[in-house]
Amino acid sequence: MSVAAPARILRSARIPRSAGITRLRREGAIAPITAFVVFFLVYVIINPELLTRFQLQTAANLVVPLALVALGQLLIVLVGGIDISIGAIMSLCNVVFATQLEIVPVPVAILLAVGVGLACGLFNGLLVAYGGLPAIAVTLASAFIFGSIAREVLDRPGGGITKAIYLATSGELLPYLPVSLVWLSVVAVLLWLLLQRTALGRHIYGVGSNMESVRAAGLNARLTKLLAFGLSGMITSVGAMMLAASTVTGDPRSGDAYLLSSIAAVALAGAAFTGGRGSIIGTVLAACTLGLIGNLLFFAGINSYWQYVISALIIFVVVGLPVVWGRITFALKGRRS
Amino acid sequence: MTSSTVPASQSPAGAPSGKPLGSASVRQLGSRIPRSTWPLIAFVVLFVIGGLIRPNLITIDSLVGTATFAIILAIASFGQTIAVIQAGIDLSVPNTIAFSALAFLGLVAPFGPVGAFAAALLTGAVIGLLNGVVISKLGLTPIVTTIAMNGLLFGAILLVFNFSELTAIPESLLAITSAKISLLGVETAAVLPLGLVLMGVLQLVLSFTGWGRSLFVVGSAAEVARLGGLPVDRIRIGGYVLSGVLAAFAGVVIVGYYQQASATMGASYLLSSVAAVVVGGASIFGGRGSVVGTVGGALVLAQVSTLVAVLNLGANIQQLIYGVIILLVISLYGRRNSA
Amino acid sequence: MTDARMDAAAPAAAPEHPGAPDGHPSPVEALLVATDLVKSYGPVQAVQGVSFQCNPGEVLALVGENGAGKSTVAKMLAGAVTPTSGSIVVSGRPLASGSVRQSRQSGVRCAFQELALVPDWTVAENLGLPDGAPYRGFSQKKSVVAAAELLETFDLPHIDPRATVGTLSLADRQLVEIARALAGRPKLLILDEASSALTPPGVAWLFQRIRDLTAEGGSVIYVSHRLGEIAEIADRGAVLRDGKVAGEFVRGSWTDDQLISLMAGREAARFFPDPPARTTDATALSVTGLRSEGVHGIDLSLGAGEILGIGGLQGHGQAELLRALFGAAPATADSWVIAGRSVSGTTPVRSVRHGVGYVPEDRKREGLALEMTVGENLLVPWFKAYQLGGRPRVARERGWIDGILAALSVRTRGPNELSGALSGGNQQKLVFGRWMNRARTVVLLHDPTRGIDVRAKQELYEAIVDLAKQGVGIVWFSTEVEELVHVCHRVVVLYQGTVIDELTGTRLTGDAVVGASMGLRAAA
Amino acid sequence: SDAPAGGGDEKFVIGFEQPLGGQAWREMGLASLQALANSPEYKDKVELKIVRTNDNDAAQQNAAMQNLIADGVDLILFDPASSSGADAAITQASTQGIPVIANGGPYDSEDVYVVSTDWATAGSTGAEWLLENLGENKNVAVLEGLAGVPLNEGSMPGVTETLEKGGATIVAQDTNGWNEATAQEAMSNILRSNPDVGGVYSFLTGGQGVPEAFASAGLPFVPVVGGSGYNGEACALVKYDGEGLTGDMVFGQPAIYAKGLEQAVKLLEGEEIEKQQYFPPLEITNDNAKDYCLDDKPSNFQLGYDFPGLDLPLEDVMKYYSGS
Ligand SMILES: Nc1ncnc2c1ncn2[C@@H]1O[C@H](COP(=O)(O)OP(=O)(O)OP(=O)(O)O)[C@@H](O)[C@H]1O
Ligand SMILES: Nc1ncnc2c1ncn2[C@@H]1O[C@H](COP(=O)(O)OP(=O)(O)OP(=O)(O)O)[C@@H](O)[C@H]1O
Ligand SMILES: O[C@@H]1[C@H](O)[C@H](O)CO[C@H]1O
Ligand SMILES: [Mg+2]
Ligand SMILES: [Mg+2]
Repeated sequence: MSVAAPARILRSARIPRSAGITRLRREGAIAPITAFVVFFLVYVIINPELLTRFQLQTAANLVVPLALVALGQLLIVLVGGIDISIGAIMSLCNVVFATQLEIVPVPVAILLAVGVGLACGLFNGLLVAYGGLPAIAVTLASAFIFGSIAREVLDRPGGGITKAIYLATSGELLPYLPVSLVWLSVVAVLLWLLLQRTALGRHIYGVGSNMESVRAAGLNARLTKLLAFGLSGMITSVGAMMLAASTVTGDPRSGDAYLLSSIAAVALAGAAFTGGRGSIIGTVLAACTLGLIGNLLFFAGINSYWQYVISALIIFVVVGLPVVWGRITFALKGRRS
Repeated sequence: MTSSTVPASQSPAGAPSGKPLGSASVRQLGSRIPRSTWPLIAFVVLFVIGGLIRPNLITIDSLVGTATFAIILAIASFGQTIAVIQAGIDLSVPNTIAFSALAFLGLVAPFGPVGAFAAALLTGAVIGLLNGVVISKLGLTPIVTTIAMNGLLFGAILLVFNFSELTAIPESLLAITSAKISLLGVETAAVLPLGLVLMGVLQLVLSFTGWGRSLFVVGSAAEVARLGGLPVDRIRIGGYVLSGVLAAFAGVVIVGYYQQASATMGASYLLSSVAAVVVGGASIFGGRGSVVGTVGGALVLAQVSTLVAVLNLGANIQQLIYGVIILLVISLYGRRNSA
Repeated sequence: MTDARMDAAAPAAAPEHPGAPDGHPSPVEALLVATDLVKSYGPVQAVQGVSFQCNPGEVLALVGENGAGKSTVAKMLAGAVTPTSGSIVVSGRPLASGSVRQSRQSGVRCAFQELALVPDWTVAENLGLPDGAPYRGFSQKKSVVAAAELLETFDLPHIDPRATVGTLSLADRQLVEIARALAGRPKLLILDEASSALTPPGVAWLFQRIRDLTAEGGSVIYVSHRLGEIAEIADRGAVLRDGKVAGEFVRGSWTDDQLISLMAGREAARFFPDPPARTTDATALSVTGLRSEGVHGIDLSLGAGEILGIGGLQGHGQAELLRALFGAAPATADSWVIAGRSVSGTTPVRSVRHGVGYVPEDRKREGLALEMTVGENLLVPWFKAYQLGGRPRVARERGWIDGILAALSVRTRGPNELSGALSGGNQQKLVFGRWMNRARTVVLLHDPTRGIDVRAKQELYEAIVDLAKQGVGIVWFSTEVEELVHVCHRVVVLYQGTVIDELTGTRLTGDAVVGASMGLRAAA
Repeated sequence: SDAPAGGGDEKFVIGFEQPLGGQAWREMGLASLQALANSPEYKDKVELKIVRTNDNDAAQQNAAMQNLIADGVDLILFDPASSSGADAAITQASTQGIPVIANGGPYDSEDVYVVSTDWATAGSTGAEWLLENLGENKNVAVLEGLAGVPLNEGSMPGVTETLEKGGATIVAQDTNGWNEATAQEAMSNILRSNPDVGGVYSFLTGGQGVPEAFASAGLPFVPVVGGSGYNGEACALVKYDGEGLTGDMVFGQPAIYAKGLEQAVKLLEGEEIEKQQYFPPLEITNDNAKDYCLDDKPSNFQLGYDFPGLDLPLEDVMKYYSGS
């Protein structure tokens, strides 16, 4: 037995690539990735034009805000919660950004928007982590609060978004390379580094997996949870700014649509709503899939009302298949062994 | 050495301020008073506050008025309660409501009120069955399943129904919902007693039948139920079927009371049904909850809207205050660890 | 309240209590001084003024019945629970209580009774993450290497550092938990029933670790119900009863009976009842070629009223065997007969209907609905959709419920107390109790005496024997060889998922069981 | 934009983008649009491409409009999800010489034509009517539509200003969410604390909910402004006329969509059309309610299926009504 051990140390010293795959599988990312690839192929077959510069940019600007908010939702789901107020947070950051642009320099406006997102996240986080209240209840209430603050800040669409800002966020960096995708990648990679390559990131997964164990291990479970909420708020604010910029307007109701769609994206990403499992890549690709179904139907010439039905079926199939497959293989193993 | 017991409040320095000192005693109290009465107490407090602001708010009629809107929300939230008790959630309530309402109106002409009513409940049962099967047999999480189902239903509503052919609402339905009746000399809409009776029946089922209790076991520890030999899947599916039927019932009641039906008529119940259940003292993690509590939760929500209306601060600020009061109420007894 | 008898028995070790309420650490050499510790959970007085001390290099045992307060004391030392009052002084410095981190930093580490590992973390993450600041980089590679080395130094090479903890057997999880506590080379190591899921070799391994630690001047607080282990490893000990110190003892100055009566507060002797004489040779259960995850073709035949012991080392298929027999895990068999009924397979629902009962391994996850009352937890298998439930049902079944609570002397404030408020051992009793006097033909027991006190064990033995007397066939997997040898008619020992040996009569000895577990088939 | 694209057939390809589907108002608008497009006069001239998007989401509307551009339509009609959220698509369109018409609601941009109801007037006309019809009691309750939506924010300031200038006092406010049920609940809440209001202004909804609230509170009716043109509102005026309900339902006809199409075709045929066209809302009062209340239609049947000068027959419109 112990003879085998040094060998293991060697093996583990250079973790085989399969370890990454294993982690992706454990985090439920395989299915959404596959789904996206299939979806993308279908899309390109039905509408090769997608690969034209113009359509790429259109598609990118459509999915990037959703992808970012979905990442914000993912963080909350990872610590075993759910954020009903995420749409309101988005609206609030959106209008703060848009209105501040009329008064202060762009970088300051950005900082303010991110700050507001952080504040909203911490507000929810404090009540959940230190107040011991369920996330769904807290965010249900704070959704009303943030939403009405947003409408106090800006009562109707408007604000100081300029052409320049549009180009800087939603234009093209290089031909065929929409800027919005670059910003999304930056956020996604940073978040990935944080979740996979820092202790705090692992704590976040751990807290969702079993809060009591994390605390018994001497880690500050509550602080970790609080930080996850704050981080989520910041990422949501980035999504809000991307939305404001790509629509060239601030809008106090712009976030409303993103509550259910962000949850749906996280769901399609195969994350566990009990916490502790979920992947960034899966979430981003899930958001792209859901965000583009409407487009696909348009080019396929199908009544757009079908998109509600089709989105639902995709979620059922993509999230359901791995489970069924798992059962089958398990049953088979049971037979064989 | 003689053991000296020191009052709980006197905790040593350096202890984390995580749990407020009072919480232990709060929990003691909570354990003595049944949870389902907490929201009712909260309602009474809010009702009295209303009276202090506007004396004419503390009349019987005012109470009945609030209770009427509360009971409609409660009826729409009974299904949600069942789902939450079994550690699930039913986010397809909104479009189950709309679907059954539209189905009812569409079918009154061919099948008559009773037939249409039965058909509407049946649609709810089928929706619930699908939710239940996907959740327990495919093992998808309830949130995912029911959100997807809600979307699917909206598409179906838009594709299936021809709104122009919805016939007018049958008298018999009006008679059990919006019609004024007088109970013990109090004038009230028929929907109020209807809802209270439904509450009574459901509470009996939940507290005093084997099925009801099994639902709680499944909700607080599914694996325990399974290894105890309970038919977990059947219990779950049954729960979602009942949840769907109750949402469908709510759809018909809403048509009767408001005499309105549209594709988006359920939308507001997505969050408010969850709110009523949570404010009603159920644990969103399952294993705890009651329909009596849910009625209390709905009463609290309705009373809060009555209160904010009094303030006349403008619609938007009233929304903010609404949120704040909800937050205060749930922080009173919504703690995850208070059993 | 210290018991005079025991002090007399051990004058040398009975310390005149230093930790005066003002909390000055008088004797320089004392590593830990706990003074007047009190913990109450609302109305429940878990610990009511416990004082003791622990010197460098010594192993201090904490013993007591279920619910005596051992874990609560352990948790207070570990910082997981904030004392209601009292002081803890570690090597002269008062321990700011209520923070696990604080305790860890001042060299106090604990392996908890209810394991404190994160299921979705890998072994490496569970070993590596708790140390160091949260705002630092973390590399899977490095942590796996570190973990592998750690497991190597602690001689646990069979545990894969990359495995997700949730997938490990309870015993392996317990080993990881212990390794994590050892990793910090703690000044004070607290082991709260850390051996409860370990088999003899596992315990031997643990004792070696303890000796290494004490040799370096570290101290160990050892909580266990296994008096044999206490006798072997403990230098001194304190007996807890009802949250108070009922007495103290030193190595060699005590007998099982003394200790037991001290725990129980009355005379009680430790003994194993003999298996009852079999009245019939009817078969309750028989299966051939049973296959499942980790079970590779097992033939079993269980007679009515027979107590069949299952022996073997953790991870050789005992848990899987029981789950398969109950239908909790998918399984197939060439032939399978339950209570005369021939079946192709089974599910928990069918098993219970056919008269099978099962006491699972993990009481918290699989055994009890902690938010529900004691009474309803006993009734779980007996809820029928269309029958009464809830309080009226509990009231109607009051006789049966009280009977069980009495027979197993469960410490509870009654059928309507929440089962979550019971101590570990008392919870364990409920999981067994629900199958008593319920017309079972077969009851499957997964180490039901794990982590329960001596008196409770004897009550459980009696209960098991009673079941057998009523003609119930018992399949009993135990990690305590003694139990198998004394209370079972017959013992089959599993090795790598198959039956390696079947022991009866004269061949049924402790050595034979242990030997077979190691894979050696004793000569007939 | 004179020679229509799309190769072979000579039809104008016209895209219509509508967010927030599923509302009676919007379904009826689409029905009237399709009815006109398929009328003998237009059948051979136009091909419609209708796109609906979820919610009131400007991002989706933008993408959908850009998809229409990519698909090579000759002109885009859209009901703005926001008064400024479609600039990206509009810029794209104008660079490609595709005319864009904001249809239904207003839109602030030099680059678009507007064919919309004059919602601002809708607000003040109602307010003025209320002032004229108020009795001694000048205390009024105000129900907004949906806070934060341009339509609402564009009109409400005018409403409150007109009311207060006219000597009325706003004693209670809430929202009707453009939903009769919400209107009824909000009004009942208000009546519980202010049973003595002398009049009610409810923006673009509430024609049924508000009277119901008075009826169920057993209070005498007061003058009520409010309505999005549901059949039930007209019928409520008829039903309660005896009991002294005086009401004014001011709403934009959904058939404004058809009007948009008419203007679009004119434009594509090379005619000059006015850049900013605002049409007065339809007003139903006790005097003309009988002409609008359709007894054989349900109360949530949306009126305003026709538009002055188009003469769309009900049965034609009905052919296209609702999502099928
Ligand atoms: N993951 C962490 N990140 C940052 N600081 C931490 C972390 N874990 C522990 N600490 C520090 O150690 C202190 C004690 O941590 P501990 O885990 O005991 O939680 P606590 O604050 O004591 O209360 P509770 O355990 O109830 O959350 C914390 O207040 C914090 O300052
Ligand atoms: N969280 C809690 N809430 C209420 N009571 C509790 C809680 N934890 C423990 N208790 C009570 O405190 C007493 C001591 O429990 P503890 O777990 O320390 O006993 P123990 O000696 O470890 O027993 P065992 O040998 O069964 O583990 C028991 O009566 C138990 O019911
Ligand atoms: O859809 C909205 C609302 O229904 C309102 O009633 C009128 O304007 C329409 O655009
Ligand atoms: Mg213990
Ligand atoms: Mg702590």
